[in-house]
Amino acid sequence: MKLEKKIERLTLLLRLDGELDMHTASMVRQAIDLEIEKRGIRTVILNLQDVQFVDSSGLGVIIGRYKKLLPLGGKLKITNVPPHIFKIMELSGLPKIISFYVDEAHAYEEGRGA
Amino acid sequence: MKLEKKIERLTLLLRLDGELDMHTASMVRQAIDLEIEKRGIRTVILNLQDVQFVDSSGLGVIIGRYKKLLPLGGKLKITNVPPHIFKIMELSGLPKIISFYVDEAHAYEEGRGA
Amino acid sequence: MKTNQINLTFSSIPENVGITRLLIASVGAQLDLPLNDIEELKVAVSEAVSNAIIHGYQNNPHHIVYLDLDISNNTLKIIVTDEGCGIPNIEQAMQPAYSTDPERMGLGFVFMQSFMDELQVESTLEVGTTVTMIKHLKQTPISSH
Amino acid sequence: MKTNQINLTFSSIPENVGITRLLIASVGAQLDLPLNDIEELKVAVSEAVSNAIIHGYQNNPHHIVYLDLDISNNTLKIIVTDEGCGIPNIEQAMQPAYSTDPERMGLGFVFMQSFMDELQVESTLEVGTTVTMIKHLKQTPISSH
Ligand SMILES: Nc1ncnc2c1ncn2[C@@H]1O[C@H](COP(=O)(O)OP(=O)(O)O)[C@@H](O)[C@H]1O
Ligand SMILES: Nc1ncnc2c1ncn2[C@@H]1O[C@H](COP(=O)(O)OP(=O)(O)O)[C@@H](O)[C@H]1O
Repeated sequence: MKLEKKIERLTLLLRLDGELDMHTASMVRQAIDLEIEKRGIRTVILNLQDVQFVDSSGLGVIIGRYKKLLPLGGKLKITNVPPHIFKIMELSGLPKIISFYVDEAHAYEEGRGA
Repeated sequence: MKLEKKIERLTLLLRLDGELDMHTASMVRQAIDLEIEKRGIRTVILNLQDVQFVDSSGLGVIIGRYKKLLPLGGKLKITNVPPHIFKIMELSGLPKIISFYVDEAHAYEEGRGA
Repeated sequence: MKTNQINLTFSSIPENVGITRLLIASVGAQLDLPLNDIEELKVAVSEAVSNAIIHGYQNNPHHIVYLDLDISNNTLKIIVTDEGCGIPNIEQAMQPAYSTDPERMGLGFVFMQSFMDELQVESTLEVGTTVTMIKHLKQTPISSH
Repeated sequence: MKTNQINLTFSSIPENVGITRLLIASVGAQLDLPLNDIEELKVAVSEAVSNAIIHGYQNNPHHIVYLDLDISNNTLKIIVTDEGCGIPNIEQAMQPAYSTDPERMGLGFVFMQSFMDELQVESTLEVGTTVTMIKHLKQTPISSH
């Protein structure tokens, strides 16, 4: 799993590349939680374009970050989800609570003007 | 292992795609021997561009076709060898007895004008 | 259809979960399964193996997990075994969204159930857990490759 | 360095040789080995496993081959075992270009020797053959990934 981070004011953009399972999920959790706690990040955008696999451990870390940001008034956004990854996300009910965007620009856009 | 065959007069061009080991070597052997025996093919050109792996079973099938063609006055030519495949071929001494060409055009060229 | 038997035993470390997916994916490819089926098998195996490490062995890396793949009679049987703590109440454990770990989603068994044709869980406290998953394979004409 | 232990046992069918390469390649990736080293490990494993099937079991698909991978003390140990016919004269068998099969090149042991740091062959007629190959790993600083 490779992580590419971009920080712009209180927004963290994280591009994930690889397989999101119990092994890599803990890397992702640590990377995000560090930014939330140390830098006061309040919006996290996850670009999943290069994620080849996700299981319930991977979904768990996504939901977990959502739940962590919620009481802080923050937001988690997901972009560029490959179709076969979206399918398993649907099974978990995740799209009902987390916002999906076609690309990073749309994820940045929403909420900025508001 | 995928095989793509092209026959032009007494020349068989075979493009290999995949891993050349004991399993796939027997497919390649059968494919070539059939053409030699049924159609009287005398020149075999092997394009190895998309071969990702070769071991001694794979080298064995190449040498074996060379030895089969030799007494028939035929020829085996190899084109487009990826560097890491060439390395293991060198260890086996194969390049000392079989002719290598950068591409298919050069393999067709040689011997045609002569 | 060819019969095949593959058994993998491995240290209970997170790095090895990816290896079990590679294994099931290449067995799926051997069986000429559609890509979508292979993706689903990968998830099912990943869930069962992760459970063995996380729950069965409580993330202790010094144990052994067993993955047995058995192909015969147009059936792919996948068995994941740990010699860990066991499950006190299997019926409860298999409920959607039930998890003993607040950080987890309780979807492992849900995914195994959705992606496989049969799922069977046997467990004995302090002895371990065996998850058996079956996928029925379509009868295929003998192919030459 | 992490220790890890992976054992694969599998039916003696040619289709499974590719799976053993996948396995050693992903272990090599776990160990952060350079791509070239991984390619060499794949060849060494492929040779030993092919020999077990072709020579040990004379291509009979109803037997079992054992591949054991052991990573500890900065050493990768690969052990391939068959319970086949055995080798009457190991020294002769290991000679370059020696083969009991006229269709083969007699390069299997040569490649194992070239690509591994240590190679050891034990064999008993009618009992089977065990090939042990060792690769010394460079001491690496503990990395966080
Ligand atoms: N191999 C196992 N050993 C012990 N307990 C297990 C095992 N597998 C599952 N369990 C129990 O069943 C519960 C539900 O499992 P699962 O549906 O996979 O969800 P999750 O892994 O998210 O908790 C787990 O929380 C755990 O308590
Ligand atoms: N596992 C084995 N069981 C029985 N005989 C073996 C085994 N491995 C190797 N041999 C013998 O050793 C010889 C040399 O092996 P090798 O160098 O790999 O060349 P090749 O496989 O091309 O014959 C083989 O021809 C065979 O007679």
